[in-house]
Amino acid sequence: MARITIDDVTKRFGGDNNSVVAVDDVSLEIDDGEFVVFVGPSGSGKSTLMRMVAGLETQTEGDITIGDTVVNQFGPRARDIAMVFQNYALYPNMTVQENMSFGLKMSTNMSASEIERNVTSTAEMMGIANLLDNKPGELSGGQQQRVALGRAIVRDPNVFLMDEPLSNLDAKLRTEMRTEINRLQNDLGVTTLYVTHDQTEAMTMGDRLVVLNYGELQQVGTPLECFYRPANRFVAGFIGSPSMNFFAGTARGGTLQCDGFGYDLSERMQESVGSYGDLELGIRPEDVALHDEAVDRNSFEVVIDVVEPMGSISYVYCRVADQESEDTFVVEVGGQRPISEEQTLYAHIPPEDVHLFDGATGETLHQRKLDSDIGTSAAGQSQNAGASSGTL
Amino acid sequence: MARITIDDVTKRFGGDNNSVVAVDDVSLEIDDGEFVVFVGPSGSGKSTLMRMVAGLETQTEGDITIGDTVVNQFGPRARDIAMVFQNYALYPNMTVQENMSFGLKMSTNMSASEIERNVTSTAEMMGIANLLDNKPGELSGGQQQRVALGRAIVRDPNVFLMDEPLSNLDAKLRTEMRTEINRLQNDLGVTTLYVTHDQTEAMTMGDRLVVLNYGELQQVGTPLECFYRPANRFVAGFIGSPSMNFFAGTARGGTLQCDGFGYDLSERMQESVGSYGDLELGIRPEDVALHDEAVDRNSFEVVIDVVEPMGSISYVYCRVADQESEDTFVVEVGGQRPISEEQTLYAHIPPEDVHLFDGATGETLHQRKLDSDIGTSAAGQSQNAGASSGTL
Amino acid sequence: MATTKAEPGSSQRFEKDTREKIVSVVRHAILLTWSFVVLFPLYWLASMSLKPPGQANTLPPDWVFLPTVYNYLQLFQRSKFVTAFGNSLIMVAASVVLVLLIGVPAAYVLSRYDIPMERDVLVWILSSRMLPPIAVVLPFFFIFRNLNLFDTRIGMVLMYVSINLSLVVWVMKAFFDGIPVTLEEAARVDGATRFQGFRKVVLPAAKPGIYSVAIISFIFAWIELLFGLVLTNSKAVPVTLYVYSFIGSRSIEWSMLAAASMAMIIPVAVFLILVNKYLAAGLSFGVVLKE
Amino acid sequence: TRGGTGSDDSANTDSKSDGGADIPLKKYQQADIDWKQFEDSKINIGAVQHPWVDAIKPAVPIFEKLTGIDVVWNILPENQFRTKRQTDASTGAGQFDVFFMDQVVNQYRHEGWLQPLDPYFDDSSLYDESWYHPGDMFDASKWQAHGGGYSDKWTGLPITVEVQTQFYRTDLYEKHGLTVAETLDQFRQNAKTIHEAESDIAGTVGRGQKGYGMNIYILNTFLREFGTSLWTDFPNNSGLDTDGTIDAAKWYVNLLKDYGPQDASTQTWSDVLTTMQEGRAGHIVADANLFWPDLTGSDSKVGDKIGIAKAPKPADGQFSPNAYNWQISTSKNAKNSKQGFLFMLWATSKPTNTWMHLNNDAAFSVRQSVWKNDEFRSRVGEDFAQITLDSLKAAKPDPFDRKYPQWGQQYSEELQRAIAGQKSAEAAMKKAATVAENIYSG
Amino acid sequence: MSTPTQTQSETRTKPEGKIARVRRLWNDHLPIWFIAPMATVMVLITFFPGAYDLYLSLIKEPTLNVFAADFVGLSNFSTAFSRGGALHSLIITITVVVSALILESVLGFVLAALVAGVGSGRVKSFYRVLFIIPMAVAPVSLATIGRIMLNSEVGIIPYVINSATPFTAPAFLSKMPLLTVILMDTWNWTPFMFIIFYAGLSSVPDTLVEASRVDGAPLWRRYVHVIIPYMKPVVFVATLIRMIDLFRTFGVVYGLTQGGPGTATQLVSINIYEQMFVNNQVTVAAAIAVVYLIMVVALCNIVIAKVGFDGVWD
Ligand SMILES: Nc1ncnc2c1ncn2[C@@H]1O[C@H](COP(=O)(O)OP(=O)(O)OP(=O)(O)O)[C@@H](O)[C@H]1O
Ligand SMILES: Nc1ncnc2c1ncn2[C@@H]1O[C@H](COP(=O)(O)OP(=O)(O)OP(=O)(O)O)[C@@H](O)[C@H]1O
Ligand SMILES: [Mg+2]
Ligand SMILES: [Mg+2]
Repeated sequence: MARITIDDVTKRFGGDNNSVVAVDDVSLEIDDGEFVVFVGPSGSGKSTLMRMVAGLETQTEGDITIGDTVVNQFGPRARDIAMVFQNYALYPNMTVQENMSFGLKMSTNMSASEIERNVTSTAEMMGIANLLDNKPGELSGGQQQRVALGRAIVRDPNVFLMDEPLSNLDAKLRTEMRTEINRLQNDLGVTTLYVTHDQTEAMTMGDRLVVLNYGELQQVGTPLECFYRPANRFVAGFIGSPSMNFFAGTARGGTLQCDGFGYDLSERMQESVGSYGDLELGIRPEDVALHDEAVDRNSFEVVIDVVEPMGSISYVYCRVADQESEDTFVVEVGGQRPISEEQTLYAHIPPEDVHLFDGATGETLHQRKLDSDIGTSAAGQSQNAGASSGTL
Repeated sequence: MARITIDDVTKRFGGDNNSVVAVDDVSLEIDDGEFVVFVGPSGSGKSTLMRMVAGLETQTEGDITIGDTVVNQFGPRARDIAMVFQNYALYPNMTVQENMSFGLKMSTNMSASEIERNVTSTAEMMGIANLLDNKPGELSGGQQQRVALGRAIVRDPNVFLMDEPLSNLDAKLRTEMRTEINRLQNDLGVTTLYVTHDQTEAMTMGDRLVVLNYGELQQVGTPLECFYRPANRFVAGFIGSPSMNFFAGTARGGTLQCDGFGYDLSERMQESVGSYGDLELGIRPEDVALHDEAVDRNSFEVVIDVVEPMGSISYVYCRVADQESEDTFVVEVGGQRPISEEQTLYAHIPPEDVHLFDGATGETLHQRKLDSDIGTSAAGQSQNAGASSGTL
Repeated sequence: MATTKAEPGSSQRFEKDTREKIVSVVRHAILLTWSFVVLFPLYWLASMSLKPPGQANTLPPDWVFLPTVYNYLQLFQRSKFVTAFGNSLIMVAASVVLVLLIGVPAAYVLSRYDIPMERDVLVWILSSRMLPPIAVVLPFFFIFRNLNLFDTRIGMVLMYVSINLSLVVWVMKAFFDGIPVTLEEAARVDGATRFQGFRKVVLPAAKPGIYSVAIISFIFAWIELLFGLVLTNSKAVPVTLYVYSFIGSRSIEWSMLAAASMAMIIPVAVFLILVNKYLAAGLSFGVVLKE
Repeated sequence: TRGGTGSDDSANTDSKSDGGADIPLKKYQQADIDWKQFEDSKINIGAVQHPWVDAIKPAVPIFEKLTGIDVVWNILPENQFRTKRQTDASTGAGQFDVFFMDQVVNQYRHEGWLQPLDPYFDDSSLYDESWYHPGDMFDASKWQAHGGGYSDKWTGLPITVEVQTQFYRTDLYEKHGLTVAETLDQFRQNAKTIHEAESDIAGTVGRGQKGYGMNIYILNTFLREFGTSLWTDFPNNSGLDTDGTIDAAKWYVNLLKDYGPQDASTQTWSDVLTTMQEGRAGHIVADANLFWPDLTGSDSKVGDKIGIAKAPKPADGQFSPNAYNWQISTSKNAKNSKQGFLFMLWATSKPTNTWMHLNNDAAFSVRQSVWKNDEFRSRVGEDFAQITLDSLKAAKPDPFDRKYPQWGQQYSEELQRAIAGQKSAEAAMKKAATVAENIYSG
Repeated sequence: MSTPTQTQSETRTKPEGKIARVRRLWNDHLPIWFIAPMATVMVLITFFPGAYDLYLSLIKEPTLNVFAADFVGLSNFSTAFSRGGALHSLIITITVVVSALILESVLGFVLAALVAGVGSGRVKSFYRVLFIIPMAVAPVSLATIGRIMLNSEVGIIPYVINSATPFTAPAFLSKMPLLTVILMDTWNWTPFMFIIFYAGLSSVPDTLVEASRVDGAPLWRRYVHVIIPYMKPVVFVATLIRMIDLFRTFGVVYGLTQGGPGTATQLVSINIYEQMFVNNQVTVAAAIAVVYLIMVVALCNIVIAKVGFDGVWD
């Protein structure tokens, strides 16, 4: 169990002149027992950051502390961590039993019988006790994933590192394993770093999310903070599926003029915005309402492009009727509501759900209203949010 | 363009004594221009069925007809089909241009310039015109996928076959490509068979779903039919995410006695059920309501196990308070509703949304009510539903 | 937290850097040592070939000397050497082509189709390599005389094929095992016949394996001596035999021998450099390759 | 000439290669032989890479002109040649019409692979005794050409002879005030002096490598000089475990072990030669006179400091150096034996032989007349010629019985073991004797 | 229902011309056409010489006329072992095979691992080409030049050892012939192991290595427990092929020592050579060859059974 401090860490790959900055001056504190999820687009440096914690890469600048020790000069061997890899990285020549014992044999002085006891009990916990004599090649994807987890757990390390551990599984298994990892981490209380680019995992697993883009830290906070109180346009667009809809426009005299429609800014909004000119309005698909007729000035006519029925809900892709471009935005509607393509409707954007971003920097200027206290209380402590629980 | 008929087709692998039945007596008609999606768990025979249509496997029994020709004896070469593979199967030594021309060179007498014209126009349509001189190894996953699609499209075949073409892409790209394939198929109108085990793809892409399990046909119908009018417990559980919740119980005197609660069967239900004893009650997560107090006799006390906030919605895992087992069921609630773990609430199952299944065979006995006409009209023609559109 | 950050941090980094440097120094020290072990005899060979006759074995050695191409000029003025060298090049190259033509398709079939008793077939194929050439040269002498293959280039080409066939089959079978079957299936669906799929899709994908096995086959045939000795007379004499001619029963022409040996290394080195980049991927014997 | 393996185009010879020979055809035409009877045919010659080949090749066009027979050479180093010859003979392929013959002569004869030449000698269209002058040949050579005494028919015609002599470094002898050894003790003493006085120079070198033509060729001289012989009672007693043999072996082994190069046991002719050429040895124990051209040639760093003397002998022994002849023969299966015989006759005839020795660096004549020829003596040096002639006259060649290769090989292996220090000379010779006798008895 | 034949036709059945028919025949039976030439060549180069040697080993005097042959049972075999030194040469061969195989494998592996870790691609290429070159030196050249380089009087290697190191050069060929032969073969053929191991190493997934690092395994254990087992197919095939090649080594050793001093380096192949070409005991040579072939085949089968193809090609 350990606290992890990442202090002004930068990682550059390649030679001096044409180097790639994979991680750019990131600082982060992770509490003992906390479950932190790294998210970000491909190439944003998630893996690199985690691998530096593991000791598999050496940072170019900055310090990494695990527990009370600066581990900069330690190899992975000395850091007492366990890692779960995307492709499991099970040793193909060893049985499950051997795979799970390997770490203990290598890094502890435990007697063989002690090791066996530990492995057996972990295997039972993971429901793979009956597979102990099989080789990885004989297991299904889900079973392999369980073994990989078990191999990490049995070592009882200071820190778990997991790099997209579920991405090779199919949807059903992924859901199952997700809950399992969550439960395990709760039970074991081991500090855990977890990389994913799956929305659901990001939202449901971690105590806190760390959002990265181009190697830079975008936001650190609970999943709901990131969802409801995005620090900038990037986070707003990245968290949530389908993505938040953005409308670029220019604020002039209390109205935001977008492509095809104008939107009256509420007083609260005008306060937040101040003198900014170029803005982006953000609204989540589930917050837009589609009506048969215009309900107020903030409604505008849209043409339905595609309807994707998902069962209980449908995603409706709409095009603003008067706009010049072909862009569409998404609206979530009830699954049984009959909407057909090319139909004309009126979209309504409720002022309380609107986010506003600086058109140039993407910085958040205005946040939506919230019924509960998720956002307001959390937003302030965003950077240093403790191990708050994932539920409300 | 062609109609495909699969007639009592069976495929057995392996020797006579220890053979695996991969596809078990499947019959299916696919209309000209239709987009049919095969779904089912791993190993259910989806790929095998598709490969038999392609001519890459020979069926053990039965006939396959493409257009008006029985193609049993023809190799893939003679069937005029194009296929997109899960791992793309791009020819690594050829440029994109050559990859796309290969099929035309092999199967037509087109002149080189004609081929080039076709390839270029298709490449433009797919947005890969600037990659024509690259080798597949130099492309990203999404680009490779586009090339694979382009390679199939340029051949202008009778039939498209796609075996999990998107499963190697990440979530964002997958969404993008999904819409693209949909649009393409709409534009080209080529009969398409599509294998997936992704819920979203299954629900949004096809005109009809073909649900397979253990090589046997479970249901054929539009996605919404399969969602709202599942033919049996397997389909009900397989389609929809999260899965439908099932409660096993015994019907006695108008009440279904489940583990931890009793459920009063409505008259309509009693009619459907008749004399069956062992039943399973099915209810989708989004249809269950959680109240602070019991609302009627069909409410029962539940303890909240885990809450997974997803942003606009949360999944709440509940345990029936009085039940003996540790099983939980899922309820979908609004994302901003404050629910915490270990809290006690009352779940209510609205009778109109309930499905009932034969406890032994899994056959559907009772279907939910529907507001619109999706189910009722479609349910009757389930087996032979035509190419109805995917929207309502 | 900020108190003890900069100083120890940078010094630790320094230490880590030095550790990595030490690893790298040790690595290169070992590699250079072996390079020396490899190069020294080659250097000596080269220097013998560049010294005037009679100075080849002088001790203490003239580490520095005025190199002369005299020996090479002599060598290439001997028409027999040029003929034998050309002979060998042609025969060995032809044999490599032929052994690939025979072995690669067979390996493909062994990899892709269910062959009864596959293991035994593979061991049998390997067994063709187990008898010392000396024990099989007489029967081959018979066959060759009766089939009029004696002292023909075709005969030697066939002989070289027999030396290398097992190697080609083994290496290529393993290589084909690593190429996804979907590639051929894609080709067949694209309208290619099985053969076209093999030729246009699978073969090019097998390039690393083919090049690797080609260079190794080339070397094995290039240095072959015994069959050349017994099965040729004048028309199809390989260069190895000619190299032998500098070893008289009375005296050895050291400089010429060295020059000829060096000349023999050159084609192999050129070939090696050409296919160098494929070697890493070509011989991994079925261990699935990283992309 | 055309065809053939090896350095026949210009190897070993600089300018004399292109048919520079100018022997008048008349010298052959005066013989009562129908040279032209096989015009437009072709013969294959299987030859060892040997100075004789280099020396005769320039003259071959004359033969071709004389007879209209094309000559195709196949030239290989000794070991390779043996392999090829054996393959040819044992499979009855008969690809060589004429080939070099050595210690295996009786083995080949016994297997029936060799064709006796007597019928050709009896054919008056092929042979003219008065012209050919067989009496000019050394008796030892003729004896070896009759199966080394095991046959009363010609097994081949002798082409070269070499005899045991000793070579020493005149400069070192002078420096240390040594006199040329006549006895084995003196020889050993001289080796000791040089060995101990010169740091980089071995006292002596000698062939220790196994092989039936290698180390035992030398030992056979000494064992005869110690008064014994090979096969004191053929095939019952090999003579290899007699006191004489053991003494000879002891002397030779100890000499090489004490004052020879470290790896004497593996040295071959060319190793010995190179060591001497590089000036790293005081003298050669006693080996063939044919070292002379190379020791004194341009490749030698000590070319002008080499002296030659008769081989030493035990103080009370009889001087009888070993002599060895190459002969050329024809096989039962050869297709052009008659043509081959013409070639043999021509090649060993007086005009050709004399020409080779006067004009082409040869120094191995089986004809006594050459050794007495003043022009030749002045070319090769008076000492060399005289000592060789004297030695040849006293020479006692080895008898090569039909299993000589086999037991000779094992005998030489035993000797090599002794030189390498793996066992004592006595034990080695006793073992060799047993092996040799077993080979005939079992 | 109709049960289609296993081989589907590639084209729709139309009236076909000659060429089309040939093409169809070619494509429909492709495996047969593909494997036939290989099988033919293999039958020729295995059965014929094998049968010939077996035949020779059973008769008294070598003759091609089977009816005239005088079969003598196993007497050639007993001669091979009593007087032919078959046992001795088998032992020598096994010594050489085992030690050279170990040396070459270990060295090849270490070098491959070191080269694989080199950062710069160019330097890597350089080592890769350089390390393969020794294979290209013909045995003739190697043996002859090797002899002179090792010569205790005029050889450069003893000279360098004597003048540049505190050691005295041993007499390589007479005092330590077996070791010299083994070292020479190591110089010559380590490249073969090197290049194959190198290829194998480049295919070990990085994550596997990283997993073992995280698991706390020190360097050598990483190789022993993770990397080498992963490369098992490569190690297996490379050593198998090299072993077989080592068993028939001839040229270099014969050129260096002719099997001597005495019979200290008399490999089976040299023994066969001497029986055949020196002693003219063709039948005994054939007997040794037969014993030897049986032994090597058996050994290969044992190795294959012990190590197994499992995990090699499945
Ligand atoms: N070994 C390396 N050498 C050079 N550049 C590298 C290396 N590893 C990573 N990079 C670069 O560093 C950046 C960050 O890579 P990283 O793997 O950390 O991204 P990621 O967020 O994990 O992406 P993904 O979601 O695709 O796994 C990328 O631009 C990548 O190209
Ligand atoms: N070539 C084969 N030999 C033997 N059995 C096979 C073969 N191909 C498929 N099978 C078996 O047939 C059954 C159906 O396999 P299939 O690949 O069609 O499933 P799938 O539905 O495509 O599964 P997935 O979703 O995993 O791709 C499985 O039990 C499989 O093991
Ligand atoms: Mg990553
Ligand atoms: Mg599949």
